[in-house]
Amino acid sequence: MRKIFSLIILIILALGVYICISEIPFGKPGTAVGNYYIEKGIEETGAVNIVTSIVLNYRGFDTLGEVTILFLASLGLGAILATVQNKTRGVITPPSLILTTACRFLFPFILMFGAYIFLHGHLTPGGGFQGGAIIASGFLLRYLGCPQKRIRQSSFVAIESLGGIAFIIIGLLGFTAGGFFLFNFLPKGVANTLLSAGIIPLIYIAIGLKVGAEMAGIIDTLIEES
Amino acid sequence: MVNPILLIIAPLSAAFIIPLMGYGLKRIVKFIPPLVMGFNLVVSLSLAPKVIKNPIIVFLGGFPPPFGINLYVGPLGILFSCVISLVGFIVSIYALNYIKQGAEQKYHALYLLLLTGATGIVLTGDIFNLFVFYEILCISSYALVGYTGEKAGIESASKYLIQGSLGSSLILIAIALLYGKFGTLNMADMASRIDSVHTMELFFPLVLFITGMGVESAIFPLNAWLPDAHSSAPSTISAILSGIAIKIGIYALCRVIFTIFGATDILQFLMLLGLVTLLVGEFSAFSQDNIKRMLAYSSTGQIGLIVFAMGVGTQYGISGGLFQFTTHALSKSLLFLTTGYMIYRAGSMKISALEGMGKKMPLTSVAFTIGAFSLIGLPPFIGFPSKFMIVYSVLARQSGLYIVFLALVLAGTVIEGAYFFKVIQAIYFKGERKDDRAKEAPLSALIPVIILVLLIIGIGIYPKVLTSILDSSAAELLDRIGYIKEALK
Amino acid sequence: MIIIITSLVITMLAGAIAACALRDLLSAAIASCLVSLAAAILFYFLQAPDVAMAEASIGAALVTAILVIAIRRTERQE
Amino acid sequence: MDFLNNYIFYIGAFGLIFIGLYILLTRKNLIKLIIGLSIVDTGVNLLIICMGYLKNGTAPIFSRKGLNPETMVDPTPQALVLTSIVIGVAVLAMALSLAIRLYQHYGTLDMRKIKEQKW
Repeated sequence: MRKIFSLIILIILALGVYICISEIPFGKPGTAVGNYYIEKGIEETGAVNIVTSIVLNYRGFDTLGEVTILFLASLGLGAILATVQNKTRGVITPPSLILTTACRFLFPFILMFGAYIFLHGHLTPGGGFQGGAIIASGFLLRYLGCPQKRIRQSSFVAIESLGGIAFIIIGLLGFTAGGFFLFNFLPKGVANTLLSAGIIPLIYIAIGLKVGAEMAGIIDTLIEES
Repeated sequence: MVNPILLIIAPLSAAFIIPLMGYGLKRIVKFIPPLVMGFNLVVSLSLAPKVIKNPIIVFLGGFPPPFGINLYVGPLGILFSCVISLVGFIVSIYALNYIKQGAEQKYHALYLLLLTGATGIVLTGDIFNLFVFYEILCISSYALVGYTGEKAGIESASKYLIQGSLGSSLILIAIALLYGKFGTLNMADMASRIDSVHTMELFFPLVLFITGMGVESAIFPLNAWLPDAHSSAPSTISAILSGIAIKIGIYALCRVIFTIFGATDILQFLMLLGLVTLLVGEFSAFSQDNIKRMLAYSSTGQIGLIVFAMGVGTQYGISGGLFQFTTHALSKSLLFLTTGYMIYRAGSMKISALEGMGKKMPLTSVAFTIGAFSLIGLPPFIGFPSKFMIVYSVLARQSGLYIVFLALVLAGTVIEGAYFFKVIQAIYFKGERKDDRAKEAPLSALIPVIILVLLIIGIGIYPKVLTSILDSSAAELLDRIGYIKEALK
Repeated sequence: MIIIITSLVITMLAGAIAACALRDLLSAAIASCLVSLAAAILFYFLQAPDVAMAEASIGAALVTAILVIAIRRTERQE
Repeated sequence: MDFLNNYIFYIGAFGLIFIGLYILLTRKNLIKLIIGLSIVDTGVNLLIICMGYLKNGTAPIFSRKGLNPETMVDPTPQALVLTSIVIGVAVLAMALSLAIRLYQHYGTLDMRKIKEQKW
């Protein structure tokens, strides 16, 4: 009964979608807004990667909201799981020596790779979110490989808050310098070099560290006592 | 002049700072929300007179729309932002002594983030930015409903989360389809490219928007989560969710229907939807014996009334709807705040457990009665002028169908009166309390209650203070061309 | 080219159907990981390398990890 | 072939959305519902990216000289999807933490059996 009912709903939805989609051809020429970004992006923001210039400059306020949502998730997660009573720890087979050594060996390299990704966000694909996720996966590996070594939750929390505050402070500096929140007030530099694009690398460093700490914190909270 | 961006940045940065204060400044964390919300209230009030004359457009990052994100601070946005910061301020004073269980610091941070999301939604002029703030609002509501970690809270939070995120996915699909069609995300730019919604391919995104935002604003077939979520959370959270969060869904809905689509053809459908929501809410509230569930269902009914008033579609009707929004925000938070300590002292949420409270907690009981009278729409309180405006605007349409609708709305009001009188009777005229546990609420809880009572009576006696802002807000919603011109200037 | 893309889409949809049909939650989580992975490659073909990277590192790796951790803390069978 | 060229990505995107919605409508296990949500999210992301695709276009990165700006795909949807992916993972993490707590209280994740509150 339930299945038939949901199938009927889905068929109605599919009809609406078909009517809607048939008006939007696939692979059509770009839009006015998108063309403007491609033409003026380097000149106005200094970033070679146009997606980065949109994420951090043209639509930087969205990114602030996005960072807030991640912060919110880790806060909410901590609040919901905070008062979980300590269960008796199940018997975990300790990881073998090879695994532990490999994890220890790989961990700094993963961190370095993540840092590279978010430092070069304005030049190559990638950025703060991707880099942060890679850093967090490094922490995940560490938890799997050396489960007895834990990083203190409070240090994650501190990095999260500081990252968010750094983002807002950069935005407010732009406000005092140029009259607009998140204004790109630093010199744009020569395109396609590491030290270019004004505030973009600074914000990406803050976001990268923040996202890395947040995701690692989420994994840490979830994995606790399991 | 203060830049309106501070209305969003101030609570956001406070929320970021709170976790850092865990290292020794724990005592003062709870004073941050009242401080920030007081600041927001002052800023909103100081902006209001300017905004009524000319809306303020703020470019973010220095890029003009449609290339950058803009804030459109019109009378409607400022009205909502004033009410949000007022209710947020009052509820946060109440929370000073009330919130003791669970993770206290996280509660305050989540509370500030919820208000940030609400303020962001009402001020932004970009549809995707609206979606981002909408998600902030939704996720912080899920977290606040479940943050105590108790059985009922967790259960209703998970149901709320599944339905809410389904709704936001639908909104995102609608945004994607609109972007594919028009190639822009700015609401004014999008509105200037939409001529009519008669064509099917625009009708479908509109339906998706109504469904998605209907979940958050609890319009009838989508309101299953509301009674659970609002009744299982602590009273301060119920107050803020009922007083603000669901109303923001209605704001988003009105913005989409009136400003972006200009869909005046579907207004009768909206009226019908509001009417059904009202009747369902009031009838369900009538059959409850748990006071918080009763208040939650009554919120559904009031949402129905607001949607109904919005559907009238005339300037007077929309002003009435916005006035009713203010009424409900003040009265319902008053009701939840007063019941908070009554339940705490009685130890149970059953209406029968509140018998005899009138003698033990006189001030709180009187405040509860005032809130209930105001919601029903009795004269010296704020509910009277707002309900009067709605009734008058419907009569002004002079159509037989509208009169029938109005009769049903008034029948809903009668039911509302019946269940509130049931509670008032239980508080004052039934039973005797022998136990000593029931005593008056502490001062930090009485001050916000008294502020709310004064506001309710004050605006009720002199409703003209709100007239100018209500009228210009309604004009902003109806005047689509003016909005487009101002925003893309 | 179109053949590769078509087979990727088919893989992706098959992964989604498997996630719907499988009773074992752990298998369903892995199937949803497959969906994300195929979607990441499709993003690459759609000329969105940034998104492909984000989907691969967040959608495929981290989401699956936290799903598996959560399944470990609850129950495995539907 | 022409049909495939034009519609294959749309089929993939909406296929994911519909399968996800089907899971959400018919399944009762909370973790299964969460998996359904993440599948819907992926589908929506694919749809948004499709909206900005340009046939035979290149990625919107001026990594070397001589790239033609006219043949670049629209970068705006990519920025939106980056936001949307992160929102998705945040919702997912919240939902899973609720599921863990729910399991501790009730010993099951079947939403049919969890009916302490009336719907």
